[in-house]
Amino acid sequence: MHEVEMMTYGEAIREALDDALAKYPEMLLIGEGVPDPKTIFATTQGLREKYGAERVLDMPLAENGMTGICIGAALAGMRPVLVHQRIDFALLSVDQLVNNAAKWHYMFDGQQKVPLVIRVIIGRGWGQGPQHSQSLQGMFAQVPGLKVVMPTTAGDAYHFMSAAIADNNPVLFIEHRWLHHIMGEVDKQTPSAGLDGAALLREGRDVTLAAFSHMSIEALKTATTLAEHGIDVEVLDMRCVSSLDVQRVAASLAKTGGNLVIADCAPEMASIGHQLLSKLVLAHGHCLQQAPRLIAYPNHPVPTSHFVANHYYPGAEQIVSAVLDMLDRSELTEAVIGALQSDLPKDQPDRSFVGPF
Amino acid sequence: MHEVEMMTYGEAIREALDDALAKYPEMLLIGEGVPDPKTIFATTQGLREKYGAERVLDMPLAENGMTGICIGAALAGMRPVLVHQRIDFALLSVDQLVNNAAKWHYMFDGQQKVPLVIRVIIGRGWGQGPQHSQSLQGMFAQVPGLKVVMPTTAGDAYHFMSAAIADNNPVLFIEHRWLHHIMGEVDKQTPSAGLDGAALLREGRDVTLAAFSHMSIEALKTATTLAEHGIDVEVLDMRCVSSLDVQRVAASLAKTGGNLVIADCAPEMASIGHQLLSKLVLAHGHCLQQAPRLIAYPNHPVPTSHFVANHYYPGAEQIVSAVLDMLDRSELTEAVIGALQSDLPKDQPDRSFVGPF
Amino acid sequence: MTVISPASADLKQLYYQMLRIRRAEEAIARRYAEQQMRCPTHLCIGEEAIAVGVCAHLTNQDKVFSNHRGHGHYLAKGGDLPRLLAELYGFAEGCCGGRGGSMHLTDLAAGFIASTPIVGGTVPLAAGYAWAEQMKKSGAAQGCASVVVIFFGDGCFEEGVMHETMNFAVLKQLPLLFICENNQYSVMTPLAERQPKRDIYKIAAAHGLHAISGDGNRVDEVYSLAQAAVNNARNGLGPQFLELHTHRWPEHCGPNEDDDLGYRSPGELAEWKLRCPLLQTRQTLLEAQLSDDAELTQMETRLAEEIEQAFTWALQGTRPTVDSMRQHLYA
Amino acid sequence: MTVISPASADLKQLYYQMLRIRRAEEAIARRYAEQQMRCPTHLCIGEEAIAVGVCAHLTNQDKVFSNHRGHGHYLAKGGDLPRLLAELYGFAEGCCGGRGGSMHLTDLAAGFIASTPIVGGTVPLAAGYAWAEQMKKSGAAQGCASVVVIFFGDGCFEEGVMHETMNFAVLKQLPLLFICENNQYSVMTPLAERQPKRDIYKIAAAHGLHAISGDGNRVDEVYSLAQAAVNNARNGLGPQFLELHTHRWPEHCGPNEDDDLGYRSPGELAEWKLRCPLLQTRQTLLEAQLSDDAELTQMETRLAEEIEQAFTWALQGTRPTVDSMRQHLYA
Ligand SMILES: Cc1ncc(C[n+]2csc(CCOP(=O)(O)OP(=O)(O)O)c2C)c(N)n1
Ligand SMILES: Cc1ncc(C[n+]2csc(CCOP(=O)(O)OP(=O)(O)O)c2C)c(N)n1
Ligand SMILES: [Mg+2]
Ligand SMILES: [Mg+2]
Repeated sequence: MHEVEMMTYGEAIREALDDALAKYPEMLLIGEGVPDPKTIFATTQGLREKYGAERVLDMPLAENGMTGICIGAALAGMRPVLVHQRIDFALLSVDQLVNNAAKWHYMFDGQQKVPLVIRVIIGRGWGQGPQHSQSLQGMFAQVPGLKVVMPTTAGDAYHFMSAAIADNNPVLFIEHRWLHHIMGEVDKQTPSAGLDGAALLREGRDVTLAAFSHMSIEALKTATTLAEHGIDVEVLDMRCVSSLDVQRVAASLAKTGGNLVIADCAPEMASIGHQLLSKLVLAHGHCLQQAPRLIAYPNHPVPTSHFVANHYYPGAEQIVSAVLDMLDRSELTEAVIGALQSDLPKDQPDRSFVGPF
Repeated sequence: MHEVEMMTYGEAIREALDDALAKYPEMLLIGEGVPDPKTIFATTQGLREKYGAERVLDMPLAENGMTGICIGAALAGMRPVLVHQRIDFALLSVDQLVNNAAKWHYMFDGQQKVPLVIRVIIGRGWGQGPQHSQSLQGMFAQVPGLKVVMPTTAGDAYHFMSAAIADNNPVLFIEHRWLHHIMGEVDKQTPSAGLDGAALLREGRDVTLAAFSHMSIEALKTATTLAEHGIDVEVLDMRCVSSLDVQRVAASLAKTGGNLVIADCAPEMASIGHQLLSKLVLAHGHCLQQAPRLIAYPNHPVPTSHFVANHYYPGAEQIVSAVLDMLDRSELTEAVIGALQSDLPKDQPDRSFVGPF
Repeated sequence: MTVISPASADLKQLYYQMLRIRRAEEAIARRYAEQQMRCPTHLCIGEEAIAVGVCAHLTNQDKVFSNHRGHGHYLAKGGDLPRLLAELYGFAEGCCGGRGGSMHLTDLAAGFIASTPIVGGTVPLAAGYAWAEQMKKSGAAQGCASVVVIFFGDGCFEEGVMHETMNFAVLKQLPLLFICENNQYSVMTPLAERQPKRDIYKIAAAHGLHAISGDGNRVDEVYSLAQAAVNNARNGLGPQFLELHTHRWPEHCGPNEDDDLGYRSPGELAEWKLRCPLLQTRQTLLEAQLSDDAELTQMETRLAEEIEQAFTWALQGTRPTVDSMRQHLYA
Repeated sequence: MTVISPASADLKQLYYQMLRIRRAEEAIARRYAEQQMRCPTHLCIGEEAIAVGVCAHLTNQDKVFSNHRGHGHYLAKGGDLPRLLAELYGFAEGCCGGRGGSMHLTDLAAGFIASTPIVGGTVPLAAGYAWAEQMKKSGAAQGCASVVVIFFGDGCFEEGVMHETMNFAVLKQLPLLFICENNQYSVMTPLAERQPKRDIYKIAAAHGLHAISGDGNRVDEVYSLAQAAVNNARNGLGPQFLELHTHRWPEHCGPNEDDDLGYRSPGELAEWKLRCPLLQTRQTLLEAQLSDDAELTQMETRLAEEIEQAFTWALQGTRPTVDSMRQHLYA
């Protein structure tokens, strides 16, 4: 009988790291702050004490070099998990990630492998500003040889992290900071789904909502509220961004009559949603009933000021508008959005999340 | 009366640099090899002699640092043009390009500007292999604040380089090494087109061929040969990759009855062609007559061995097949491809181009 | 090395500048709890002597680049206090229009070009700026009229871009000062987990910089080391490097103390507090009878007023409009 | 420093290894004109003493990482010659299956892990490998059983990743040898346009490495410096750094001479040719009567045969199939 535990997304990551450290003596967990008192938003808590300072360690501020060092260790048989508290810092290591990690197995004709996980966190909120809250999934998802995942649920966080560590390839594991506190079911016994496929978060008949990471949460919120108005939205979480599950979206569209809304947490011009839509059209020309919608951020950096940053991020409201407009039910928009309204400042995911962080 | 000169793409770049150095005393031209005897495939020839070693100079092997140094110089009023002989080397400077150059004007509320040009060359051919022949336009084109252009003709090379240097924003200027030797008309007097819009390379009624960089040359080749068989292809050069001219493609499709073939010189998963197609569908839902085609490279690094690298790159033949298939004229494929056949090894753009380079 | 003490009037001025930064940051820390300054904020309390001792030698023509911990550098360089506070609140009147918050400061009129929070990000920019200044001035008889200063931490020194920038700076003999604020921590990670035992400034020296280390908590020492360094740079002697030892008192990011977290050795913070740059200077001023209690109290009053007024002004700021958010992507 | 000469038998062996690299590369250069080796190829003619003098101390358990100019390192470490040549021709039998060409070599059996052409790209990898070896061995009584060597050039030293890697290597006291082949050029750009006048190895020393410089054209000197360095690394004394001065004879990339291009000072190449590492060693061998013309001729014959056979084998290689091109994107 399976034991299903309830835990937060952040705890699920900690669990996965813990279990993997126990399972793989060759696993290393390294990153700025990994063993410090705040332990990467508590996701590495207790691990140094449990597995020792040789395997769970801090590192110098040298993102490119340390990525290369982890690649070298991986070549020698280790399984490093390298953590950056912000995905923005991974931009310093694009050379090693793209030129080496992603290509190594291929360019050495399969003779060597790089089992490496890079954990990165999208740092929205509390005035993180232009350099500390970028969404770069689209940029990294287009690198052949690099697997890029961005799980949304606690269950996926656990299983994807486990699968990423078990994988013999470099995997970029993207967390959205606003997922960390969300509770979900983790069933450790259910074999990991691997690192493939979209997840069906909610079944529906009227519209297909293909969403990414934190936008899947917004999509679910929308779906719940819309259901009260008799509108039945199917929510797909497109969690594997470097191998988009186009097939699954097409199947959903067959059911929903070709009504597609895509919601990504990235600027429009950087959205992997474009790739999803394009692949869909290339492979399934006539699957769309009408012009689809892409909900994404504006094409400029995130300003720090919370007065405007709050308006930078689209959420459930924008999804509602798009869905209702598509179904020609715009008369409901006001009512539905009213029901979604919250008095929480938009630069905090929940009350417990206060500055600074 | 305008004087129109014939010159190669490479010469056009040299001319533009020369003219800009004369025009802007604050312009700098810097890069590994800029003043060496080979002068970046002769594109910087004679410029050090003419403008002095202070303005035309070599640099240490330090791509990220030197990009930051050029940004700093730009902030202080200079107009640096930084050259990388391979676009691959720009991966070492993604931090400075994305975190600083692209965001600076925005994040300092318009008070400061970064007039910086980064010239990068896609190094296909002669066994350049996995780390020296990447096509990264898709990755860079998705960065808000960074202008990315990849001109195809000598005329555009001249005017885009001139406009890029005059521009007060960071511009990534992507050259394909196989364009350098191609002759074209340069009309210096015609005011520069700026850094916007697609170019109509050939008018046609039957199919819209939206192509990028060197693929536009392949597209033109195709169009010429297909014309002999009564098939009339319109070729659009999508030269501005960070501000795709979707409107122009839509207008063309209205004429060609919604037959679209996109041809990009990049792996499929990294292709900016996806963004083009997606934007088209989002903005002009019903503009496509049938499933469009995307011609791109396979999703893995380029192997060095010319035996297989030759098969890595799609070209006119693949475009022909797609066009004829789309028009239900596949019976012509063999004849047309036969006419396109050349005995030139596929790892050389022309006979004069021999290894090593 | 012999420390050439600043003149008495100067020392008083240095004290005043340090006190101004301290009181301003204390006020920020106090008000931060109101949850209205909604951005990451790195205070430099305990480290004021460095910004003040260095910037004392800079004119408006000289430029400063800084990092995430930039309030002190900004104020010492003459950056506008009310606009700094407005920036923290996210108002349009902020020095960055509210777009940057604490980690993105600028005051071009004061020659404070920019601070940004990607560690190491501004280091090569400072060198590029200095290079441009040098080119503009080339032909000038007596070295460079203006110099550029880059402030950074011990953690930053680990980034490769430091090495790339030092190499170029020495190659071109740039009028550039590298000021390394070695507070022994990168966030909560002590130096020993990040760097081997050896001196940072000696690496700079091996690169060919004029490099020296000193006590970053003694403003007189910083002042005289910086004086020599600024003069050298101004006179065309090339880039200079100061490694200055100091300690941050509050938490890495945020308004609170965090000694309870236990990442500092026991007693470490307390010991550094005894070596408070303000305390030490105040003692000198009183002992040498350069000042007295009355004058010091007067300083406090004046500063309290200035800071209060600055907050009042800042809090009357206007919210940037949503429309304005779209502006200035391109120049 | 005192140079402990290699034993006589060793010197002959060192000469033979250098000669083997020289003759193999000359043969490559000769055949390159046939336009069948269709990949960028960087020859190390003139620099053979470094690869040979260092690798002489390495066992099969020791690992080597290299750069774009890797033939010499590969051969000196025991890499398979026929498979190197097949790689240059792009055949499936190449050490990299034809996927890499000259700039991507590997021979895991020989402990030659990899060379790649992004300058600096392999530097941190070598450190990571050494770190892993150290962890695997930790608890071993006598330091590290195996050491890792990274070969790189003077140009590479300018990359920030060098600094990041040296810092980590010293921090963890890795069993790692940094071998800097200072040939004074990066492509055609002389050192003086890229670095100030100061010693590279002294920067490494300031980082805390055991660092020293030497004559890279004297194989006996390289041999003895490397002996000490390898022993130190093996005995747990931490990372070692050798800056070895040398000169590349052919063009940067390709089979030809290029002295006509004029980027070297007049006479510079000629002077370095007089200091040919082979010539100098041959003189010693003959003068000290450790060898004679007959034996040297015999060496030549043996090598000519080996190389001829290697080419014959390589040229019979099979073309990788288009299907195979798609394999191995993921492990
Ligand atoms: C490239 C990069 N990596 C990591 C961080 C996260 N971070 C912000 S401040 C900081 C500590 C920097 O330490 P130091 O340079 O010594 O400055 P200090 O905070 O001690 O003044 C770190 C690691 C960052 N902002 N940028
Ligand atoms: C990151 C990067 N920048 C630039 C180049 C182009 N490049 C190839 S080899 C080389 C010269 C390297 O010089 P050095 O390290 O001294 O090695 P040498 O060729 O002299 O042996 C350069 C600049 C590259 N391959 N990678
Ligand atoms: Mg610090
Ligand atoms: Mg060199």
